Amino acid sequence: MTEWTSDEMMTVAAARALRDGTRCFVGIGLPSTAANLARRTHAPGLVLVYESGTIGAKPDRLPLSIGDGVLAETADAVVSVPEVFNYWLQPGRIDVGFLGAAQIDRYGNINTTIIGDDYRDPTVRLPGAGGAPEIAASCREVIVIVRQSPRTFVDRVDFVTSVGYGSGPGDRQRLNLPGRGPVTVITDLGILEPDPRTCELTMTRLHPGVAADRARAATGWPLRIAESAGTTLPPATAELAALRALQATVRQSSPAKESA
Amino acid sequence: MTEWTSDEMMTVAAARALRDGTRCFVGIGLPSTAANLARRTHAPGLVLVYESGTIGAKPDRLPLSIGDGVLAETADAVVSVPEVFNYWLQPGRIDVGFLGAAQIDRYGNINTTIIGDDYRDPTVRLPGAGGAPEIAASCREVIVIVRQSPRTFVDRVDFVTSVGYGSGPGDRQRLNLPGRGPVTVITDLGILEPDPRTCELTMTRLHPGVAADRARAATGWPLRIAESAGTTLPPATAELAALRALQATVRQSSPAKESA
Amino acid sequence: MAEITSLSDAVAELVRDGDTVALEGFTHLIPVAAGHEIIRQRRRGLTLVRMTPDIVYDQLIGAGCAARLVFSWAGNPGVGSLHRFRDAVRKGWPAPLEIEEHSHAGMANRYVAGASGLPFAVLRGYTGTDLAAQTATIKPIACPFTGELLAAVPALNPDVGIVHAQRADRAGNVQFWGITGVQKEVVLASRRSLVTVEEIVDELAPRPGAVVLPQWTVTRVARVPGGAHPSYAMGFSERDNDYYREWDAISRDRDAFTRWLEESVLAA
Amino acid sequence: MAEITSLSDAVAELVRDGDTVALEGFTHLIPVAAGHEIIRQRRRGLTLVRMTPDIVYDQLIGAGCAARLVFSWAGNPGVGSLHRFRDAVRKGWPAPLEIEEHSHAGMANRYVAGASGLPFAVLRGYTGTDLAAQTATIKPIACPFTGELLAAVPALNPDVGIVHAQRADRAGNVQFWGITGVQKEVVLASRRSLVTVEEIVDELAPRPGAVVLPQWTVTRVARVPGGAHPSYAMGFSERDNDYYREWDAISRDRDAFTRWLEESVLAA
Repeated sequence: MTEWTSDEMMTVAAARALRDGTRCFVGIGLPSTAANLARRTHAPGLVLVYESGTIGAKPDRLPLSIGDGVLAETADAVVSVPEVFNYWLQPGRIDVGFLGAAQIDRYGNINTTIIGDDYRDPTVRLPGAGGAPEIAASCREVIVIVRQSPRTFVDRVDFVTSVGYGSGPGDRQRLNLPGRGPVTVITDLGILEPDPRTCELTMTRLHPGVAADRARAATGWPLRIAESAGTTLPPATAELAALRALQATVRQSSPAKESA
Repeated sequence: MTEWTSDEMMTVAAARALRDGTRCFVGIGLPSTAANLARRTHAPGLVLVYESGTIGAKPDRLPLSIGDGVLAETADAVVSVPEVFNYWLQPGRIDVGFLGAAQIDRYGNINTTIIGDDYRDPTVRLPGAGGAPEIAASCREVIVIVRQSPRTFVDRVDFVTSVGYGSGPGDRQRLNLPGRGPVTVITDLGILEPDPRTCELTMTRLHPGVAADRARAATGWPLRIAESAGTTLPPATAELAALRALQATVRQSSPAKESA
Repeated sequence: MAEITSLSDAVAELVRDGDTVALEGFTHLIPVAAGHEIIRQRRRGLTLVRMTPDIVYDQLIGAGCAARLVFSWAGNPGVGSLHRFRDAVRKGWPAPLEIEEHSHAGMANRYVAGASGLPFAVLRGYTGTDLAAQTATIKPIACPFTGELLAAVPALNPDVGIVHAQRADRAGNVQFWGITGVQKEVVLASRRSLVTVEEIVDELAPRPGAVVLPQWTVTRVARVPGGAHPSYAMGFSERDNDYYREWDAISRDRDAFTRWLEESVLAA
Repeated sequence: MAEITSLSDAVAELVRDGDTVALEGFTHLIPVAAGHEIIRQRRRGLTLVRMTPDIVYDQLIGAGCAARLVFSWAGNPGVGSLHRFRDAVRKGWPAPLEIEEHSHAGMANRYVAGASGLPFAVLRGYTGTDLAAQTATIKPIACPFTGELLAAVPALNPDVGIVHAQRADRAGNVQFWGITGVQKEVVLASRRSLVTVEEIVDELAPRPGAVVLPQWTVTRVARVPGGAHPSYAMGFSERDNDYYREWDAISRDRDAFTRWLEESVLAA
């Protein structure tokens, strides 16, 4: 049997979550790796849209940044940054928004702004919003990919950079947010989905070899694990080979660490 | 001495009003002819902007329409129609707006919408606004080129499609219109300019051979003729030759009548 | 998702009686053949939207397809008036025509708002003119930061947006160049869209100034060489200026128009 | 009207203490050399504007040029945090740094409003987030037609807009292609503008995807080959990913940073 890392399992699981033909707004780092893996495996018709304005990019290697030249060279269309937000993201043309997070809470709200309780004097200053608030609002659905730990999976985010389900059922409707919100959160331990009744993120799948207690210990709220929760199918040989070949394209073009 | 028509005199006078290097928003018909004549005579560096989105067009023949291919082929940049209005006209980047009129009144207001006093049941339905209201508002100054007759030069336009000086001094400021308004009106009989005190269009120049009474008779309000009013310099041989060569380019490419 | 079909199938599937339909193309690339197909399929009660209604809209109006016109400049460019449009507005022939009138800047921004998923757009426009009093879709709006008053216009989101382009590939990705007008905006703003093209090619080679619409933004593509006549498709055809001039005489007279319609459109 | 000068003359003439200055370039074509020239000329009290403040803004902040930062994503892309930015925000070293924080969509629309001569822009943005409570330049606005509430943001009109482009001609017309970001908007929105270019050519041959800025929209052009390093200029250079990675260690430590500044910028 092939060996794999938990990051590889996470990336493969995220790639699987993307159906072929889907229009996907991709952030750099793990989302971009997963989306490019999907394009190389089961979803060759995946449409990748990057906030740099590259629509339908078909990179033959992993892009090193959101504005990598390979995206412009292979895109169906390259548009300005205002246009990508106004004409392409805002009207709900994108099926899936693919986000990372520094913190995510039990209702799928995302923080990438500050750690601490004082915006003017934070414990940690994070990069900020970027495209995330409008991706989280406007895409038909959102997939989050993030490593699971008590520091990251918190009861309530210190700062709502991007809205998930707010404080629970009905909040997205009340806020008039057009998209469905975060339907899947993929971590290195398993997969979480919002409970259809309470909107609380609930573990619906654990990756092979991950015990329920480990997932609970990595979560900053009393984590519910669905009774029906199964085990993620381990990465297939072909998936792993494709992922490793993809990551090798980075090492070839530069030794830069690919994550943000 | 060369013979010329009053339309030729008018077009030459309009061309002369354009200084070299000026950025000029050009409507089709007489304004386009005059602007292209200026480019071929004293103002080779005139920047022609057409509402079709062609910026810095350098046509080698008279364009037959506002969207003539020769404009796109020779422009510095071709932009979308929303962009030409939003990024180029609206912020006041254009020095001179060059307009025609179906009716113009003593305060330089322009009507291209309807003749008659009932918008819902007009005597004559005209084409409408097109780009004119915003050209008249946003260009640093406006030049109007129009044949003079009592039907056209009216005391008060039936419909204000594009604002000149409204009902007199201070109106443009009150309306917060950024440009100076119509600084010159060029006709087949002479040239009118707003009186600096009253804003009323006043004849400041008559074309050669045009008597003051004829200009008065062609005007629907008691036309003031400036005491200092002189006579327009007749078209020079070179101007006439350039104009006729320009118009011959139309006859060569098509027999269509070039005016709107 | 763009399906490549015949023009008649595309119009039959996309355009319904009572729809709001926008045919755009700014002098260049006017989708005239698609307009004629709408006439042949005898659609009725349409709200027709177009910045510059010209000959093809005169024809649609004269053929009785339209109940309403949303526009900013209605004329026969370089020639004069639109006689079928005037007859419909003034005499209600062959059907009464309501109008909703804007400036070019207003119409262009209404499409931008429509393409952007916004309910309205803001511009410096209409100030001091008589248009705002006649057009309910022009309202004042105050800047929340400076208090300055500007004009607001509501988004245009046609049921069907129709444009003509130079080419598409076999997947239905569309490419056009030259004067590109508001064509991208109208396709993105519309619920359904039809693009007629000069040719269908294996691959869309990049071109200076070209706009590409990915196939998933277009509902139907139909190959209609010359589909912009009497306007032009840069690189494929020249503008037929005689046609514009000759239209004046044909359109002045109801009988001459009706004969033209029978012979040139309905019998085609 | 664009004048072609040296980079040092251009910065000396255009950038003044206390100015609002925007250096744009979305990953591609970042005008880094111009930023270093601002550091060398020891400008102080600047309001720095940029959607994605990255290494060059970390350097400007660390060098003490900035009093205020208007931004939407501040990080070292693909690597991590901006340590000079963090140090200025949290410890006020070498000078306190006020921040005004938006999302990308908000910043992009602020430039669009600036380029359009409008006082504000409207977007679907910020709803439900904590940003609006911290940022005075985000306000609600109601659609005058539907009543729907949206977000308004004020126009950005920097005193100086600075971008890097592939080339200009001898008259100062500018051309750039690839990922074009918000560069057109920032030049059009700014009172004065500087474009550094890889090369100056006799004629700007049309290119697919190229944006052209006519010379009368640009104040100064300076030829600075490699002026986007460590970012890239498509067709001229590759992104120097090592530089981004190595910046992390240099910028973590005030002394290491100060040494780097002396050796790599001030002595250059």
